[in-house]
Amino acid sequence: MTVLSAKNITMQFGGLTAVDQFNLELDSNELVGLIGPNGAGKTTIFNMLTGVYVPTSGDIVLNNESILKKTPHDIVKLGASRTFQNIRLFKDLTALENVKIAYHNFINYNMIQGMFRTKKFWTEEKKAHEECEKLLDIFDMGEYADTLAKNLPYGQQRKLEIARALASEPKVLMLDEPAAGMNPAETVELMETIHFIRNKFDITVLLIEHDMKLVMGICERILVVDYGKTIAEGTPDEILKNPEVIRAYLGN
Amino acid sequence: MKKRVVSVLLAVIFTASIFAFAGCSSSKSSGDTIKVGFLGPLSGDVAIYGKSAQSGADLAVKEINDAGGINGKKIELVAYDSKGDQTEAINAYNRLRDQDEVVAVIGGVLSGETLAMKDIMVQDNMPVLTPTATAVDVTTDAPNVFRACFLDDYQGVAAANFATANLTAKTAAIMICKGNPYSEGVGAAFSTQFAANGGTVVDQESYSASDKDFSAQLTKIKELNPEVVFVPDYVQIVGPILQKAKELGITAKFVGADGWDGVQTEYADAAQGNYFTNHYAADSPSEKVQSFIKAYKAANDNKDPNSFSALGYDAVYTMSDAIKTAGSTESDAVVKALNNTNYAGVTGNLKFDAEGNPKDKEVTIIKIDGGQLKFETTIVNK
Amino acid sequence: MDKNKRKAYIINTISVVSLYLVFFILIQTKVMNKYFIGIAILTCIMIIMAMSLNIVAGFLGEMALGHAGFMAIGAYSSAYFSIALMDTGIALPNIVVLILAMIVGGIVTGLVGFLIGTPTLRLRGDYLGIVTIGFSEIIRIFFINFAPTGGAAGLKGITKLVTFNNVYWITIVIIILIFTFGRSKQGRAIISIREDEIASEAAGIPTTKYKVLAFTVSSFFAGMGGALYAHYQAFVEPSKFTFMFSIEMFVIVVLGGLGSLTGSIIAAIILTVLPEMLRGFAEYRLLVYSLALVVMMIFRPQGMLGRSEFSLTKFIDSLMLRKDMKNSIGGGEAQ
Amino acid sequence: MDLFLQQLINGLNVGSIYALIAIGYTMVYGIIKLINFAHGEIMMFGAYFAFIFATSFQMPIWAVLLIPMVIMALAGVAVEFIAYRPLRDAPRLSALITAIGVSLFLQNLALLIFKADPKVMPKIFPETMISLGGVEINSTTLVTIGLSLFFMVLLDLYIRKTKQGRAVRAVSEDKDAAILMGINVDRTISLTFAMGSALGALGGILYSVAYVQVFPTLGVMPGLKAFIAAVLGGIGIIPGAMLGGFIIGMVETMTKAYISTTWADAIVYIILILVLLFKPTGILGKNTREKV
Repeated sequence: MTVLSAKNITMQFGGLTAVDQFNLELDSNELVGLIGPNGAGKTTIFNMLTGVYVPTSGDIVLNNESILKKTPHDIVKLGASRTFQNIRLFKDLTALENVKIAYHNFINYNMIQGMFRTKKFWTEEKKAHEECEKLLDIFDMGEYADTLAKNLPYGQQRKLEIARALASEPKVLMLDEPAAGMNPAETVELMETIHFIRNKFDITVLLIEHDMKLVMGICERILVVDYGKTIAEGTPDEILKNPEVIRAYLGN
Repeated sequence: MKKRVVSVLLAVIFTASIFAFAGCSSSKSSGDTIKVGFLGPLSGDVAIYGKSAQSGADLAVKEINDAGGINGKKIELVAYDSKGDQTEAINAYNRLRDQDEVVAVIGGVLSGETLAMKDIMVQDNMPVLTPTATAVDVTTDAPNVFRACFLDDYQGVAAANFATANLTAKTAAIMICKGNPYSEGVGAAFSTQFAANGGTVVDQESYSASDKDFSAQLTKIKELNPEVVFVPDYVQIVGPILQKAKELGITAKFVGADGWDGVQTEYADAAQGNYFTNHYAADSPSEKVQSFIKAYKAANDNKDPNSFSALGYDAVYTMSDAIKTAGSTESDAVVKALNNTNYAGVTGNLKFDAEGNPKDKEVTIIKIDGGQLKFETTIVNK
Repeated sequence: MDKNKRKAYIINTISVVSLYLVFFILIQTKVMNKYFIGIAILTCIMIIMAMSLNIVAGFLGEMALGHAGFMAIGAYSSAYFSIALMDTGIALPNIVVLILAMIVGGIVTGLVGFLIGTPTLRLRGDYLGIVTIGFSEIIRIFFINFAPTGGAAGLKGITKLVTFNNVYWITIVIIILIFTFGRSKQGRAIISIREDEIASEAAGIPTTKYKVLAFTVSSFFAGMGGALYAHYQAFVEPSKFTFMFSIEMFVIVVLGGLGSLTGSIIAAIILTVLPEMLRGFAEYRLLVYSLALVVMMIFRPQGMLGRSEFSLTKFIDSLMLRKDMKNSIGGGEAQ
Repeated sequence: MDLFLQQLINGLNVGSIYALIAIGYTMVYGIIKLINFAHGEIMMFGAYFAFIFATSFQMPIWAVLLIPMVIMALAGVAVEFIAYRPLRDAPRLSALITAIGVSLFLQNLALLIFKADPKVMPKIFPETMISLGGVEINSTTLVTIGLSLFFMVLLDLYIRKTKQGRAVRAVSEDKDAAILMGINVDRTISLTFAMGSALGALGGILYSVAYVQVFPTLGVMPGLKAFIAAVLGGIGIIPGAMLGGFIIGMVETMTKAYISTTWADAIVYIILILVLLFKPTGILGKNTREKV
């Protein structure tokens, strides 16, 4: 079943076409990689899929609903969440609070109940607290629950961002270069984590990377973009052999 | 680490200063002085009025004390700054009453601050004599609040009568400061009276207190060419208006109110030949006036007094007479004595009506001539 | 409610009540006269103003330089309401009239805040600051020209309903409400916008809605503060609510620490009481303020308390040298 | 018609002063992205210096104009060095609060030194009435407009034609790239403050001559209006500031003349708010987008 699809999306900035007629279909429980050299338009595609940019033309459908006119937070509600290439955590809040903020839409009490701390407030907050702690535990981050995000080690910050993205209970998780800035050991660990998440939460994962090793290691299907166009699509093995891809990465 | 030290230091300074000043701030009345409070703006934009009134009051206090004080006791004038702000005025008044335990208050100097304090003053039954608060409401429903000056509408009417009778003007334009009750009050009274006298108010322009550019309004007035332009406001606004009017070549006579006092020094050229209503005339032959001016100059580096000083001076004398007559500092007795005041002061004869306003006070018309204030005439409204 | 929280509640309740008892005894024994009571009342009002400003300036992290305008709306609308209510001749206890007037002032101001916030909150930083100055000045000019509330001469004849007794408890209630607001899911959402608006949006927070909410709640409480002010002074004048007054409130929040409610409380107390003590040095007051502001920004830009809260519980614990206290969030309902 | 022309000249008069002051705001904002609230105080001190030189020292006109400009240029550089430079990499809110602090500090310093009551600025330009096509114009007005235009053109030439001017533009465009190109950023920022402050001081002097007085809060209102002018024209863009200044001056005068004197300020604010809401980059500004 298709969870997220992009149909002929194009993005133009002024006269520059950053993404040209891009197509994408993600089935449920897939782990797909999106790769391409620097400046190929990967992040622009990502920003369109998450509602930050509105495509100049084309359509994006998430769970049978067009998201062209949706704001980023609507799209989160519809089941797609993301991380950022340059980690964007709530730095002065604790790890647990970071996750709780993304759990926002599952906490059900209104402002008045919150201000007067009715019973509803306590039960809902307790639920949120437990759920978010559970999520941190899944990432082995329970011990960091009360640590400010800015004081976490780099690798933990990456993991926290993924945990936060999962707190909104998405069907599609989009990771923007999650291995950026990591050493090989951390990258391996991250690969295992991503794999584990996919199975544990039964979700679709879309991964942007230019670290070929990471993508080849875990993705079932890979899309290669260059100059805003898809130049190849297939299994890791197929991609490795594709002459277009080799040309794009290594030049002629 | 350095930052932490600095912040700790800041905190310590703040806290220490609170305690330090809390410790030394209260000084209670002793047996042989009578404490009288004074409230007015002593800092900020309008400080000049508070300071002028205060210097007049100080002079009166000094004279009274030199002459033996009140029933053998010396007067001590405790002056606090209202900054022209209602909240500050109320705090300062509370402090006068509770910390300094004054028996009477001279003040406030401005209408706004006096109105803000009025309710509490009435509750306390504090004998209050404001030298210069001209707004009508200041004394309404306040049996213990008196004032030494005439009211806004009273001088507005006098100015209109002067314009019609003495300047034989048929047309007038008015410029008022929107946002300043004094200016609006005097302006409105002038407008009504001038029309009642058979004149026509051809234009009413306004500006706000922070305005400095009056060219748009004056250009319009120039076009309408009235015989008289009435501008009831304070010197620092009137001066630039007169200057701009001169630059634009407006020939109409400008008439103003008591806020003009002082315009002769800095804006002599621009103000030449114009008139305003005032509380007294410095060139009056009255011995009372001349001795006041002489004493004032001696005490204030040879500076000329203005009407605020004169009113402050009269207010202290009136209050001290009332305390003397009452024979005690009990509020009721002092208020009763104030009601029966009949005091011949620098600014004319002071008697109070039932409201606590001066009865039939003369309005002096002053002409500005060669940088001097010249007595023109006096007007008593019917 | 876990054990730590329960303890925090008990400690804070005890300290609030005992602080009240201290004041009560001081007033009864006349150690504290009307002058000190007046300053205490003003301090309470400034605490409410600073805390409400902190919702926008601290939680949301936006420049709001027009708080005086909101205070003016609260003061005028509540006073207009209470005068009308008194005129109907319905005899209600003072405290009921005051609370009704505060609610009216709060709702009217909140509504205005909502109307102003909806279009303007897509602006950021200094632009928003300038727009709030603009709105606040427009509000002031409006009241100067608006005859039904007395125009420039001000609104008179307001019944003085505020006493130290009622303002103390009202302030405590508002302090608690702003605290609980900050620690509810709505408060968290607003703080997340301050931390990173784009990430907040990506975490599913409808940021525009919460920005407007912060602005509305802030103006709601500012309106309540204004209502208290009007019913304490018994007289309101447009000239009180100038740009400088907004700046003064902003200075309080900055010195206390943007985002720290306890910091706002402490700074409000210091900056209201200190000038009173320094009456003789009035001329130097603003000079010292401004210098303190610059020095603070260069050496300690986060204010006295930064974003942390002063917690009585932790304070007492540290007094008792219990170092094993865990730095748990929400554990110390500070007061 | 004459009345309208007369009002037009009134508007040009105040507009040219706003334009001069607005340039200072816009240059500083362009280069360090800071609303320099203290700019209004720079113009106020400039006016006070001119007052002192004109009255106590009886200096000739050129000295009364130029010496305060030089002094305030140095003062502007000093303010940047002492208060803003330590915060260059701090959050923008901190820098802005500092700017407010500096502004208040200078204002209160002036209050202590010169006291609150306004000083009367002498007429430093010769006074005559000049008749131009049925409209009578005061010579001071003409000199004000002329001097403002002269200095604006001078600045424009300087920025566009000289090496230092190019450096200023380069740092505004991209500070990091400018460093790589070997531009001394610190010195360029100082230069910007110096030029902006000098023009601000001139604006202050012309303002105080045109409207007669010098007082400690002189800079507040014209400063705010000039800032609005800078935003209106597109902040960071020098011709925009000039355009904005003239527009604001004109709008203000025409509102006072034909609509309402008491609402004139409110209308200026409303224009500001509308511009910010519908075209936050101002009349001459280009749109930019935050990078994700």
